[in-house]
Amino acid sequence: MNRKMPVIIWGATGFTGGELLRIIARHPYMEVAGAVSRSKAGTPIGAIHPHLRFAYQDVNFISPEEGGKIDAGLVFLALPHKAAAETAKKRLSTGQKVVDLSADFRLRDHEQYKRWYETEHPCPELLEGAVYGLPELHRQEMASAKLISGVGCNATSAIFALLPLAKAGIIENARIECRVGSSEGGAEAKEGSSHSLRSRSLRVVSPFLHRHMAEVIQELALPEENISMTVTAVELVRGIQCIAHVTLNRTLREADIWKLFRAQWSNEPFVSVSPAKPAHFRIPDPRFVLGSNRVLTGFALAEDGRRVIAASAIDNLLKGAAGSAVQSANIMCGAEETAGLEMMPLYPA
Amino acid sequence: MNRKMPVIIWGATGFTGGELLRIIARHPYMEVAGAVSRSKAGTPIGAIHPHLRFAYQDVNFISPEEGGKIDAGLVFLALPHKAAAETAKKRLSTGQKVVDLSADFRLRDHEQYKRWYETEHPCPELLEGAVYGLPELHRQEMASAKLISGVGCNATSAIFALLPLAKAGIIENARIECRVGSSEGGAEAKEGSSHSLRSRSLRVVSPFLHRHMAEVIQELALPEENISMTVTAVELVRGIQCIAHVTLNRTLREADIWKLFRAQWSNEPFVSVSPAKPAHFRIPDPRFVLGSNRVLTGFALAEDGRRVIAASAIDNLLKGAAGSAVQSANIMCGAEETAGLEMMPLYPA
Amino acid sequence: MTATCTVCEAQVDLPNNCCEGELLICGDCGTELEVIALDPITVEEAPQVQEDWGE
Repeated sequence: MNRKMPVIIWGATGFTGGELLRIIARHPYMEVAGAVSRSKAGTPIGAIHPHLRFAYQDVNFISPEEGGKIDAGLVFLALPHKAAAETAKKRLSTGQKVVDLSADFRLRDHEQYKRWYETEHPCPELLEGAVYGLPELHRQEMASAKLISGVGCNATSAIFALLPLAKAGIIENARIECRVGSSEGGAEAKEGSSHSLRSRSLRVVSPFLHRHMAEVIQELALPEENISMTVTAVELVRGIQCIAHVTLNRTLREADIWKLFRAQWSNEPFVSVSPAKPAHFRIPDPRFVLGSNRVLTGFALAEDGRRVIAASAIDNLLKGAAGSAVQSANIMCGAEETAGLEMMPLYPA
Repeated sequence: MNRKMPVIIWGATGFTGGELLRIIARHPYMEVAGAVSRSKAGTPIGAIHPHLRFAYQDVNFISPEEGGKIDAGLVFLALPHKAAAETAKKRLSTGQKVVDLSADFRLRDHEQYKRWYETEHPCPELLEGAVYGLPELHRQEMASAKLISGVGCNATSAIFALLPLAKAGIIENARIECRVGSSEGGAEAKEGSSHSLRSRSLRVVSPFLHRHMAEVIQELALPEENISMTVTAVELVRGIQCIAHVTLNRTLREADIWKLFRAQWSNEPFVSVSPAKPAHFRIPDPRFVLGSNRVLTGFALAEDGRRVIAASAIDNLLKGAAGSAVQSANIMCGAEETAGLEMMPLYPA
Repeated sequence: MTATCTVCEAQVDLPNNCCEGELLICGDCGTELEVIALDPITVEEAPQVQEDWGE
């Protein structure tokens, strides 16, 4: 791969679109051949993403029509649900590979899509060939895929917290708690997202159900009645801390769980298991992965050997969205998985 | 440069030490051969810098005695004032090149050092050969230097705000204001730095005088009586916004000042001049350079053609400390100046 | 020579001239271990002064 591969980003004005522009500006094998935005066509990228002005000097957003004409083997879709599926269908029909950051191709069962996203899936026939966008779970299928889905950021954090225990079939039930930053809400101004109303809040946005649960149920094969997902908006812009209050279906020793975590994560390029000591670092804090594609995961076992806190920390715009998307695209295009994704966490910040 | 050059960091437990470890972990030509800390020798680096644990697995801090024995051509000193000078003297005597992040070699005149830092300079004979650590001002001398000083973070922001106007000799006076983050205070717990007391504060820590002024006076050749430096601690961890309220000694048009800014900065790899429009981006905000070695600078001219706001925004731990140190080291070792320093700004964050 | 970490049962390498009372850090779980005996090799979790980062 000497010349860089041209890629196009559809929906490049949002936070995940901006994050894709940011990553690809420093990617060794990819370069942005077009940043599509219906509403902002003709506007300089730096006017919407001021931190990127220097890296996209004299580059404007382009219209979907212009975007459709550019010869690029890979497209990233950072579009709202439903619009993404329709665009994906067109792009695939022209032979382009697609990484879609929306929810449209995450759920294999279009009935579940209808239930959680309250709308008919526009092209259920594409679901069969789509691969769920988490490389740590599906890197083999990704290598030959044409369509890779996005990942829900809350779902991603829950999967990284629970996977070793779920795979061992030892979860009786789990009360999953995600503490999240404001950037999850996206760039558009919404009523509750004004700084005065959002800052310093501890806003429980979903007591039991969150649509990202559907991905946790699907990917971890956990029965829905055994889990719940509570999401609390906290004083963060980026970052998710997932704390799952798990009850095991048997009694285990701490070392048994360490073995499960080690076996699952020791060879993963982006995942680290938090140390047991010092104790205040045991349950992962997203501060320590801010700005990186890294995942911290860890656990604590109660004296009774049955109650566990299984936890994870990610940057929701990176590992929870654009980072996993580029990681998946690397695999799909035969590049090494970590290409362009080795930024170091920024701390303190 | 195929094999990476071993470097040693003295004082590696503080925020700037951690930032050096963080940058060099991804530097194409340098690698850390030793992280020296008298107090934490034998402790894993990840126990002090949790965000770096994955990058320095099984690596501990070493004692000054061990550090002194390692064969490395370059050392970074992130030590308190005075201790830095003594260590620099020893290191230089063994033939090592030194980039010292402390204030000990910033001021050419040891009388000024005594005035602002209230202590005798331990080795004034070294001041002659030291180069002030801002590449944008001294890259030629750096190429052949053996000892390069650090830069005061507030001084750096003021220099980037004022340089074009100072060089043109058109500053009558300047009331320099720096709005700063908490990480300037360093890692040690101090009374005023506990979160409850520091968060949400607008704490004017120095109404008129700040010791970083000495560098501004020296590097911009501005008479002391014509400037003042007010530092306000604001709700930031990283970041400095410098706003200099300048009165010109003549009347100018906006275009005249654009020419000065363009001439000064257009070929600098890390500096961008903020656009005039949209207006809310005209005066630089450190949010747009967070986590990068970049500088944003800009200005606004009042109707009267004499009053100017000249401004800049930097990340105090990067361009204001460790970033400029690595940039200077790149030049001193004959590598390209931007090596290992092209991280993209993290926004929103 | 290796010892088994008492917390996570990872194998911890002992430095060759290791002596009783020596402190080791388990690379996997970060626990500080104290060498109690060399024959057979036994280690225990070393009492660690817990910095107070609590609220």
